[in-house]
Amino acid sequence: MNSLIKRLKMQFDVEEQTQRSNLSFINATALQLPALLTHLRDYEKYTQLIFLTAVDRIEDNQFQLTYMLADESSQNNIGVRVRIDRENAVMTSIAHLWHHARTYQQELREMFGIDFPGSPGVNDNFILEGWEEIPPMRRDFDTREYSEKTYFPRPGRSTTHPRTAMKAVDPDYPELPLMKGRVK
Amino acid sequence: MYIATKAFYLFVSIIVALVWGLTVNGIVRKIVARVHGRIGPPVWQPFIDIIKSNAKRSMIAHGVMFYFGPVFRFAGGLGTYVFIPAVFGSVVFENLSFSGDLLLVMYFIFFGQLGMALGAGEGGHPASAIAVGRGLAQMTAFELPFALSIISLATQYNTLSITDIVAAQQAGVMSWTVFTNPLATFAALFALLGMNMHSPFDIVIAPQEIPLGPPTEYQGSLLGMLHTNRGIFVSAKLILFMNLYFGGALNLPILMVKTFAIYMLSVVVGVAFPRFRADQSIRFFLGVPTVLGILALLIQ
Amino acid sequence: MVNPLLMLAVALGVGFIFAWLRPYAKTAAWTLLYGALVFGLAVSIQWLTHFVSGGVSTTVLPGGFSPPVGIALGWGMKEAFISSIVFLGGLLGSIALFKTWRDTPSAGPVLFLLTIAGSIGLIMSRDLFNLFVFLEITSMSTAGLLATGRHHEGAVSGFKMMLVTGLASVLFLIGTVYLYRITGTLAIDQILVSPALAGTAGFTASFLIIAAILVELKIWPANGWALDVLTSAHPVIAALISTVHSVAILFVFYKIFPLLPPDSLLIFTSAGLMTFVSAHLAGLRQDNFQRMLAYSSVGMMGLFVTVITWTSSVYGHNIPIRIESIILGGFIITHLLAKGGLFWVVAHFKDSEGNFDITRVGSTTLGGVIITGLILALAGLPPFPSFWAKWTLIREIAASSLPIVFVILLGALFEVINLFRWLGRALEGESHCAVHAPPVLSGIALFSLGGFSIGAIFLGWFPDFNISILIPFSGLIAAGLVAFLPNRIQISISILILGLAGFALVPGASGIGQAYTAIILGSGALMLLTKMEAANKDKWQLPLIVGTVLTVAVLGAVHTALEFWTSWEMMTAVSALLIVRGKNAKKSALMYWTFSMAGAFLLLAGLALAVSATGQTDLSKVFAGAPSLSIILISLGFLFKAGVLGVHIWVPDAYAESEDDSTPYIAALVSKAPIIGLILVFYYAADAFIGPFEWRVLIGWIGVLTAFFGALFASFQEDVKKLLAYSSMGQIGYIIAVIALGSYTGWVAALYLALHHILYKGLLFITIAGVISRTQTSLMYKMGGLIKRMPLSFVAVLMSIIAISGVPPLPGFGGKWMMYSAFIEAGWTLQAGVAFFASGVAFLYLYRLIHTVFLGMPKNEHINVKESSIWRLVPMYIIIAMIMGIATMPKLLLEPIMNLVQTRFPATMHWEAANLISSLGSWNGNAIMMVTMGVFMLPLILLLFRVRGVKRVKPFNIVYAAEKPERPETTHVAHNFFAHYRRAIGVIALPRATAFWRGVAEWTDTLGDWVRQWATGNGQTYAVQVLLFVSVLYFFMRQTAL
Amino acid sequence: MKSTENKIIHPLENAGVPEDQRHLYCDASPRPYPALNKYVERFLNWARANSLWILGYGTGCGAIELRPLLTSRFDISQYGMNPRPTPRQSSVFIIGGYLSVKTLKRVIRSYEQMQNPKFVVGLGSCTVNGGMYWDSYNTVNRLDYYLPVDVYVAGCMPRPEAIIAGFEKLKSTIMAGQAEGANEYAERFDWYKSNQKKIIKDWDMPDYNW
Repeated sequence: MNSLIKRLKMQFDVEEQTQRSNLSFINATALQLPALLTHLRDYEKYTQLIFLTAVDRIEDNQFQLTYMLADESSQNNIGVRVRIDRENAVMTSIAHLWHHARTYQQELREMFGIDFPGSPGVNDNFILEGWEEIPPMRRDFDTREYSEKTYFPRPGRSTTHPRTAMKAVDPDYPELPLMKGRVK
Repeated sequence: MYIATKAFYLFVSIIVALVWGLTVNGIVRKIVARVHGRIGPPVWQPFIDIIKSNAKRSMIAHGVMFYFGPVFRFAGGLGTYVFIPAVFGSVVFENLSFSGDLLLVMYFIFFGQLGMALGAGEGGHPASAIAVGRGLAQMTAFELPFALSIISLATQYNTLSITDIVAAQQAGVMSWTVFTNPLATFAALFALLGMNMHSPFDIVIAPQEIPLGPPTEYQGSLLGMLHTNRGIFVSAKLILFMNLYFGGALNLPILMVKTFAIYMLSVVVGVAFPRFRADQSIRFFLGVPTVLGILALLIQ
Repeated sequence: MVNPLLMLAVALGVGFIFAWLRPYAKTAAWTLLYGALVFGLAVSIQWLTHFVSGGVSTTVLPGGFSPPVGIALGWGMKEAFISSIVFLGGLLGSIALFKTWRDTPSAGPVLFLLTIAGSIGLIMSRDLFNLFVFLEITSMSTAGLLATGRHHEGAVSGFKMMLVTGLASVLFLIGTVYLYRITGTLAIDQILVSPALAGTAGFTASFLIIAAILVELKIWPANGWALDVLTSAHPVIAALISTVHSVAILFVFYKIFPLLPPDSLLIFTSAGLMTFVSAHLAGLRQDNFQRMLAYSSVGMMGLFVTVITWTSSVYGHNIPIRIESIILGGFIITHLLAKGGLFWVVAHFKDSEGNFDITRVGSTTLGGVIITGLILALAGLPPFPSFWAKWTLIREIAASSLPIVFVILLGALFEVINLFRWLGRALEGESHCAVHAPPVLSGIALFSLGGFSIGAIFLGWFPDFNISILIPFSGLIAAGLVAFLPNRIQISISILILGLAGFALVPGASGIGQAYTAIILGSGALMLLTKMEAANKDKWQLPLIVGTVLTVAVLGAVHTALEFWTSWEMMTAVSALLIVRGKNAKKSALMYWTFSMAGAFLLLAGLALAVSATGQTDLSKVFAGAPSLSIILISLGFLFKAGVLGVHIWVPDAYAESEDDSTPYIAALVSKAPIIGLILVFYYAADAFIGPFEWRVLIGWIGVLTAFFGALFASFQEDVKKLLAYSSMGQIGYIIAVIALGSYTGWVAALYLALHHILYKGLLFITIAGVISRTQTSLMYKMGGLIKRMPLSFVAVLMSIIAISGVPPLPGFGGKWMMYSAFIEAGWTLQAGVAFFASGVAFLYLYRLIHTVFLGMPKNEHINVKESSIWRLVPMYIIIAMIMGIATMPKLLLEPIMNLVQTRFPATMHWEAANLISSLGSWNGNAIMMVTMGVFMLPLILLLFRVRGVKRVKPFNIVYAAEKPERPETTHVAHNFFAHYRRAIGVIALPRATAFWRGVAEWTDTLGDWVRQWATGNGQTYAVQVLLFVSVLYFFMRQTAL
Repeated sequence: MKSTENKIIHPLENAGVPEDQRHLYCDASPRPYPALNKYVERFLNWARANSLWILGYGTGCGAIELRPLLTSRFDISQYGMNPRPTPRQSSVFIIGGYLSVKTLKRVIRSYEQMQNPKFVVGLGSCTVNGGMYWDSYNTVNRLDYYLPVDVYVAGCMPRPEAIIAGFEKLKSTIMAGQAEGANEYAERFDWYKSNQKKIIKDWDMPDYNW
């Protein structure tokens, strides 16, 4: 694993962050990504794309994409993290490297609004049909408000938050700030 | 006067066959449930189902042929039954067997199936067409051993008249075809498994792969008619087999016992085996059953 | 009487005068030229009539001295006939050449006259050295003619010709010299009686002479030069060489072959046969029409040699004049007029670059008719002279030597395949070719050919032939003559023609044949009604349909074997022409033609054998006394035509590729021809059931297997017409099987089934043709849901599929019931099982037919499709009414059938009121109909109570796993409908027969190619081949002679 | 009820269906069917209640609880109930848990393809008020705004016993002649349809799926 990181560092401008002996993450720039993934796939035996996912870093006004690759022979995984601009969320498609990446990209397009120009069928419906709001997985989308506005909530509903309920049973239950601003 | 009497007898005969057929179906469902370790529906559940189907207030039809499909099917069942003498020597249950012989009965079975297939076809559901394709293909296969068996019988008794065949078996239990011509009987019993469409040969209905097949689009009274037909058609088939291979019946109780016993064959096989694929089922009938049929012909 | 010598003198004289006169007085020169030819023709014909009316042959002594001092010229009927031919060919050829001669001055006309004069000399001379002189004259003049063509190949081929004929001349001269030395005379007649001829020296000398003539006659393999000559020459010159010159040399051969001992004749016969077969085999590979004609000419020469030597070996020197004139005369006339006509066609249509495109011939209707006629004449089809020649020849040979018959028929098969291939190409021209004037000259040739033939019939040369058998031919012509009239009038006239033909034919027929003829004509007329729908695009179609119906019908009205064979050939030809008119039908028509012709030739062999064995002409007596081999051959012929398993591969393509409107006639009517044939054979042939082996049982098995595989193949078709074609194949299989049973029940079933097949197959094809014309496709998966658009057509198809499948109450069940009863009665239980399986498999394709076309999802492009036109619906519903009528009252139909069959077999079924009782069971059609109606009405009435609550919904309102269907195309289950069945038992439905026949075709092709390569195009090689040929021939001759 | 029979049934627009496919769909709107004579209807209701055929459409996690019902442990067939694979023949529609917008679309289509009379059983809290997913961006909160529900069985998930109790309740409702959801749906068709269309934005089906 370490030698791999070393080799990568010689060729690419990457930072690494090893989590376990068989799992590392490296941070790369969006421009480098296709070259880096191609290199990993073709020269380093990381032939499998396990998933491609996104995190909304609304604080940094960025999306973080994680491409998780696996080397099946050595059971090593490597995750490549890329940050892209949140306002103009466009990323290079990797559907030509892994055919199934188109599905992930279609999902990200729908749920986060990240565009992957050239990815086959990226604008087709994935899960949502006829969604008209901002993409629902963006953190500035208020699902509760949307739900109350749309789905005829049944009156008389009461919710007990797990923390409150646990507090009643166990006074030592930690008072951690969970999901700021979401619980009433 | 003669016609009126005949019509009345026919009516009685049909009602008896219908009720007995549905009852047998109910009993079988109960038996299958017990084999599964379930309690099972009441024996009269088929009757309730038919009433329920007819109690549907709304119905849809895809066209005239779709509407006629169950009519053809039921007419096929009725026709098959009325051309078979149900009880040997009985005036009431002689039916209209003087119109034709065994070949007529064999071909009249197709009447209903063809009509139903056409109705299902107009329904337009892909599963209906697929199931009809399967059903016809399987039918060609199981009709072969059955036909061979019938031909063997025809040469054995030198007649195609069902009444005459029954008459020839009245000398005692050992004169039944099942003992005088066991090969032909077994070939035909294999064919019966296919005709009854219990598993492993239920490739037509196959609820888990092609939802119900031909009747997918049928509902309400149309479906009710199909279920009614199931009663009369089961009776007809079982009575035919009883007449041909098991010495016929001299009265109704014997008829009930024998037909029930014949039906149990399908049930036992049905609860014991999972479903074949379409091509496996076809090949099965062209294998051992056909060889049995050919042997029955050659050994004659 | 004009002295025949004058012809020769005038021709030679005019030749010289012409050359001198031409620069000064053109018109006079030409008049002289043609005058000489007309004079020759007139003199010959005058003498011919003189001889025919009983004149005695004479010997002309030009020098006034008798042989051996002077030259003797023979002049008799044969000479007069051949010289008429020569002058006729010369006259027509010179007319064809007139334009060329007028435009480019050359020695052509002179050489032409010289060739003719030389040929006349060859014909008349009975002096060896004189013959040599004339041989040289003709050889020089033809070589000169070739050179006048002023193109390189012509000159080269002329040189090759000189090379080879020079070699031949040398041989001839040496032989002549030796013979003169031995016998002391040059006169053939004296040499023949000379005792010295018997010795080795005499034998060798005679051999050299005859070998030389054989080389000149283009016997294989010493014929490469002739092919090159005939290919590269101007077509008219080629015609001259191939007809006039060759016929003259043939006559020389005819005169001198008795020089050799009779037991060596077999060698000549074999050489002729080899030439015949190899030429046509190699002809298969040609893509140059003129070269194909060259091969055909060479083949013809081989046939002539065969005929001459074979008849002589059988009859010695007393060949019956009738046989000789029919066979040799027929072939020679055909050779002259048909082959010459085709050469002239080539000349007529050659463009300025010398290219010939055969499609131009068919660009006009008249051109098409002419080339069709010429090719049919050449192929030996009625009513042309070669047909009579072929029949007589085969009948004569069959009496003594069956192997020769087969070899000749094999060669003839290659020939007719080849000819038809070219005909198909020619007829293509109508659609996509600029219009060219029709070849009038060839038309005249064709017309005179027909005239000869009809004349021969009227002269009573064929006492066993009734002129009424040619009614179809006149019907065809009559329908063709009115082709310019508006469509509906034309059809009315056609129906009238059918009616008149029925009036003429039906009373003369008897028994089953009478019923057959009437039924075929009736159903043909009924089907013709459908053509009223729209104007005809193809002028040929209606006449051909009329011809097809009539030729099929006339089969029932024949009385003699010759009549039967004539109608059979006419039917084959006309139906093949009907098929070839389809858009892309060239290939399938060729396949149809090939198999039909193969069947026809088997039939011919069988009939010829039977006729010669029994010495009878009447069909009933011929069959009654026929040896079992002939019965086998005849029934094999019928089985070929019926398209039984193994030879079925033509069936689907022929049906599918012919025009939609023509298919019903082929499927419903033509397919009945072999049935009536089989019935006639088994009806009359007393011994057909006891052969060396159980031939009948074999046919029975073939029948049921055909039924099974027909149904199976039909299930896997995507094209609706192919599906119906295979279905027909299956139905014919049942009929054949029950005919083969040879029992009362079986035959009643056969006739009943055949009649039904006409009804419902006609109905199906008419209906489906209507559907195809509305939807513009014949692929079933492209249709669907048409029941809403074409409900009446749906009902028609529903009726016919119920009828076909044999489901009660429609009359198909009666057929099935009798069929199984007959099988079981006869103890054919396994066959009954296979038949039952087949009828089960039939459900597959029947359901597929009705489902994929009428049920399921309608396609967007068919949303505005209309119901078939009234002109289709009326015949359709008339047929349906007939089907329903038969279903209710089967007795009306069955009783006449049973009475007919009773004349052959003792009855085993009888009626009790409406109940038909067989030995096994009973069938009451009337009661079944009533009961079915009853049990159908009961649930229907029950359901009608609920009809108010029913909502009629649209196609896409289906449960589709809670989705909505994407498109009709993806929702309609149609393509590869029985995939699971194919997986289960499709392995036995692999196209093995197709693969087998394809293999046969490839092998034949390769063999033809191999034979073709003998003609290398190199003059030296040709010379070596000649020498080798002569040496080998000598070797063989010595073996037999000594 | 009598009055509704004569109501003019206006053809539906079917605006969601592509123009070239509109001829493939029936455009009639549903109509309520009046009950028959009281005594006849009582008999028929008995039959309906004792022959309940289930359309099992596993919309959510609740569907897992249906398996023990069908098999030997609880054996629902003893009550005359049976699963049917096609909505055409079913009379009870079991909504097995939470509904997303996407599944709701299919549920509506299937419900409309069932024949009158038809009954709906909502299974689990999700059908009642959205359950634990109530504030999700795509979970339907109240089923009865989209389909007429006859019986709710609350719980997350309800045990098979609870479901059987629900069916008993349904049976008694049917026998009492009060399970007229299908007629209610037809009568308040516009209201239901507007609710459905409010959340199903890309309505690409015909307005009533016959």
